Amino acid sequence: MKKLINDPKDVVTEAVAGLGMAHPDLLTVSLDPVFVRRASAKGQGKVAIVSGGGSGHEPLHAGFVGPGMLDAAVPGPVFTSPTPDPVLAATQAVDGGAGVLYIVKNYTGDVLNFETAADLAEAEGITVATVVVDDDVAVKDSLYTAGRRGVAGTVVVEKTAGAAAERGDSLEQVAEVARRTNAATRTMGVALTAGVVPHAGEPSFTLADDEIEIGIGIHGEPGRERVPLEPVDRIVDRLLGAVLDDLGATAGDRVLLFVNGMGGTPLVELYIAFRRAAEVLAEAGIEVSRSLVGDYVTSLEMQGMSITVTRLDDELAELWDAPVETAALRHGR
Amino acid sequence: MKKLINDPKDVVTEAVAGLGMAHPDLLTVSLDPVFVRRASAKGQGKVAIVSGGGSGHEPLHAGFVGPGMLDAAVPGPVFTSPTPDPVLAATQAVDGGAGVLYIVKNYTGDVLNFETAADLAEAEGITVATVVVDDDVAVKDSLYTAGRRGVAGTVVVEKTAGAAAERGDSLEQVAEVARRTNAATRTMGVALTAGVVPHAGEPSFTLADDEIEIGIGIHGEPGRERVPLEPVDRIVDRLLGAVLDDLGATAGDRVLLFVNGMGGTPLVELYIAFRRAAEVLAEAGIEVSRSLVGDYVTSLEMQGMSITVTRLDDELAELWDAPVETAALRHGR
Amino acid sequence: MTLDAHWTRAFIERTADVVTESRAALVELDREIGDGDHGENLERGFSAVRAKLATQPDDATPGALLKMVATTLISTVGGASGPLLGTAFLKGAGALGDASVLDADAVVAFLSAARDGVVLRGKAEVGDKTMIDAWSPAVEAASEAAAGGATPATVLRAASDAAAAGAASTEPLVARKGRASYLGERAVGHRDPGAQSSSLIIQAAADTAEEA
Amino acid sequence: MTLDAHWTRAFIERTADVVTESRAALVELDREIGDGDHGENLERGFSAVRAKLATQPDDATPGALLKMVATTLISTVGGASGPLLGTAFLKGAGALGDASVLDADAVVAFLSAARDGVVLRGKAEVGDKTMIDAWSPAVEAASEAAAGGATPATVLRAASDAAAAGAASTEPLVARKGRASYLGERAVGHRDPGAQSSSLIIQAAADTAEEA
Ligand SMILES: Nc1ncnc2c1ncn2[C@@H]1O[C@H](COP(=O)(O)OP(=O)(O)O)[C@@H](O)[C@H]1O
Ligand SMILES: Nc1ncnc2c1ncn2[C@@H]1O[C@H](COP(=O)(O)OP(=O)(O)O)[C@@H](O)[C@H]1O
Ligand SMILES: [Mg+2]
Ligand SMILES: [Mg+2]
Ligand SMILES: [Mg+2]
Ligand SMILES: [Mg+2]
Repeated sequence: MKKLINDPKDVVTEAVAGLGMAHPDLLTVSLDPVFVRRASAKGQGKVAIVSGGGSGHEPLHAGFVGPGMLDAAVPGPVFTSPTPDPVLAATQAVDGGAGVLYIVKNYTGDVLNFETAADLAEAEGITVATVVVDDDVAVKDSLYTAGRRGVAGTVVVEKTAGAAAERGDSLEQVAEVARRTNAATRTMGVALTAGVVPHAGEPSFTLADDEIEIGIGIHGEPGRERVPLEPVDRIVDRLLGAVLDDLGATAGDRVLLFVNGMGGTPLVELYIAFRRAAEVLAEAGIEVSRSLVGDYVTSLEMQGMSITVTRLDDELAELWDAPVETAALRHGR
Repeated sequence: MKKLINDPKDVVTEAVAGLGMAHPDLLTVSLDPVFVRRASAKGQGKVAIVSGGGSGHEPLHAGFVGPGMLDAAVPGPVFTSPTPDPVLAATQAVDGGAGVLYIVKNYTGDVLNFETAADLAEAEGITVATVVVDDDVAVKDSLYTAGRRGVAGTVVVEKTAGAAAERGDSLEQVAEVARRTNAATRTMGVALTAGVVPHAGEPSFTLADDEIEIGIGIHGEPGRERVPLEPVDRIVDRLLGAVLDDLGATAGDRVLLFVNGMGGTPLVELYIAFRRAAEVLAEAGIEVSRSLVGDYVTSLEMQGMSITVTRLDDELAELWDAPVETAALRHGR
Repeated sequence: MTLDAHWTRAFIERTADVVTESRAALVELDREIGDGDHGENLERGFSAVRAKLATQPDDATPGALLKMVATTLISTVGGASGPLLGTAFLKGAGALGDASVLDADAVVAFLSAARDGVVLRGKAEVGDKTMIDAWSPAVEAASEAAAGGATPATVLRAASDAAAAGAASTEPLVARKGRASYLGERAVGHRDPGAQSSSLIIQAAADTAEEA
Repeated sequence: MTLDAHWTRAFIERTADVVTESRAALVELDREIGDGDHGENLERGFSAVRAKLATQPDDATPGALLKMVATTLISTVGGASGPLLGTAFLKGAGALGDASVLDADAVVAFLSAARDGVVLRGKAEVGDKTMIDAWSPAVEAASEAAAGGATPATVLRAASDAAAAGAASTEPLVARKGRASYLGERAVGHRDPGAQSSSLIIQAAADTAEEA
């Protein structure tokens, strides 16, 4: 295992400490329990948004804390949901009296731990609503799985919900925006190589030199199938085909197209993939009216990418465009 | 070789096409010859800034085209300087009558090709000034090398020069800001693994499983020494020690601290490194007054990082803070 | 050994030891069909439990000690197993009330409440390839043994043997809950890490009960 | 063969063929002490040259044809070798003026101007482990042969042999220019890719001259 780390046990706390040192204008970090919150005073009367989950997906979630997006993020150990305690502490730190929205990716651990945190917060008199993100079409949503996973679409949900909270929506309204965004969002990913969890020291899975995993999850969970390596245009066709099918996108739709890197793939490759995806959408008569390309929801140093499509209506487009100022996403003036 | 590409020959044009499709509001791309320019009309009377070099270092340079930074970027083939023709075409496309500054990384190929382009542009009546960036302290600047290489510090030079051009400085003044920024900037890098050039198909160099290369260049050129893998705190101490020595930084200095990922290293590791670097600077009485963390000057999927320090005076700090809106760097309001 | 507070402390300590010894093996099982952190998660939890055990009042009842295990696991393990195992201990401890010594029926009540707690939170059934596949057979074997008049130690041994068999029984299964459910057929041939660790915990209880 | 425009075309075509054949070997040399693109760069350049050759007027002089090579290399190769080899051909072509046939002195003038062009742009000296280590001995051997009254073809053969020896002589050297200069002692034992390709170009000239 080759990594720029010290002791594997200190990866999360040292990285969070570094994050705080790098962005003192944006963020304040707590190291015990571990959570990250906006540096600015909490907005009295503003709905606060808290997200979190296992580490190893950076910049998700802490990179999205700041005006226009999250109020706090709770990074767990690498690939492991945080416990309820830091979630509760973050909740108390950012609650401004208007309630707190939890944005939770659909993994058993995240769902259960945030559920407990919500119980504890309610016991302290804080109103909590929870929206579970499950955009990964690689998993068939059925009785026989834990349901679809939450992956890159989480960024879109955090952005639109963050903008809704910033403009003064109520907790119920912000939750509704988050749910609506999730319902309009689908993602599918591919892996070329596996990431290495620091405390495990070995790759999470093994692929042959000429093999790729279509439908990979962001913890290296397997997907739909292993196929031989093929030109990226064919890979994009597979991922985007599944995404559009599931979303039921049709000619005339306006969408956000988001090509997300898994951590170890160079940006130049993501733009090559974006090109193909944009071409396919153009042929289908679907308008790419917003776009995002880069490493936003990663899986350590995994090589691979995911493609996310969100169907936009006027309101979602406006919420996407609203100003945001975080370590990892900034736009609007 | 596992990459998300089609034919290796098409990597650059397809990626540039994708870049243009992803950021139509910011960029306009030309595919023959290959260059990228701002989408906005050229600023009459504004000094234009053109940079470029081999591809494989994304987001450098095309990711920095936009208001507040570059007017055009000229991406060559992977790791190969562009020829004079596209540089000339880009120069003609963005010249607004106030002259054009070339920002060139110090590699023989880049220097020679931009030199020829400048001759051709001057022959067309366009005034060109050139600033060569050479921030890499790994290379001893002596008669016996091609001189220090231009690496991550290029981003800082492009940012401050871009801000100077935007506020209306003359060509000579913009060039002076660029030269002054370069003189105040030092970088050193480390590699854990090598990148794979698409048309070569094999890693550019080989490191043993427990070996790292201290002082790596951004094309995989070797550095000062190969040492056994060690904790990142020790690696940071080596890189930062060399940087501060060469810069002659002393207590009371104010600096920009920039931890740059080489492409294949997860963000979480960069923040761990930032933490140590900030601690070392604090102990030395040097104030980290600005910071940047992320993949800005990469070497394909190389795992590794570089540390850059720029000594700031009030003017450079102000130019760094000035608004910028590009695909890869945005700030200011 | 009488199943009193002294036993409870020994059981907790032995569990912590077993988890430390099994850390790598559990990581490996989880790497195969999950995300490779189960051993790490449990070790983090039981190290915290070990540290807290030293600070418990001398007169703490078995129920109080096991409740401490529950809350500590909930606050330190994270992942899916933290809330699930934590709830198991929380409900199990609740079933013991203030009892200072556990008889055979109390052992059954503990195991049964623990299992129900996991089902309540995780909604898994037997055969879903989860820790339930260890807890459920353990509860059944314990009930049967207790009904036949066995000693508490014998009841725990029956539970432990059944849990071990239950953990082994997950190998041919396709998972329907948790992370392994994403693997479909590819989970076949691998043992569920949570079933394995639950079996180790129940085994630690039985081993401790058999000590002098 | 007389060194006329016909020879010039054959020389250019053979060079393009040789570069294609040697692409992988040149990439490999450059991967060892540079950035692994030299073969790719030259192939891109000489493919463009080959395409342009077909469109040259029938009455193009050797100088005009070689100038086309120069400008095409400058506009298509990039990297360090593009401007350097391009300048070599540009200055070499200039030394030929309007001559329709090259005699021995013209061959020397071509090689000598080419070498001087590389030095002008790249500032390298013999022993710096660059393409100069092929061009310089070639110029010297050609001058010597021409002074001794050799035919143009023999002059080119002398130049070619010397360039090959010069390319080989770069192996034990530490580089002082170009990318390989960053390697220090580690460049020792590897042949400079630019010296090798320059030697192949001069060899193509000699081989073509010896043809019927
Ligand atoms: N819904 C569920 N019900 C019961 N047990 C479950 C459920 N989901 C997961 N588990 C158990 O949790 C174990 C995984 O725990 P762990 O690896 O610590 O958490 P995570 O899956 O979050 O990484 C699985 O092996 C399985 O036994
Ligand atoms: N200053 C110089 N003078 C002469 N030749 C040089 C100089 N710098 C580099 N070269 C030659 O260029 C060759 C490398 O060319 P190439 O790989 O195409 O370009 P790059 O180094 O830009 O990747 C070297 O092997 C060397 O022979
Ligand atoms: Mg986990
Ligand atoms: Mg090159
Ligand atoms: Mg796990
Ligand atoms: Mg090269």
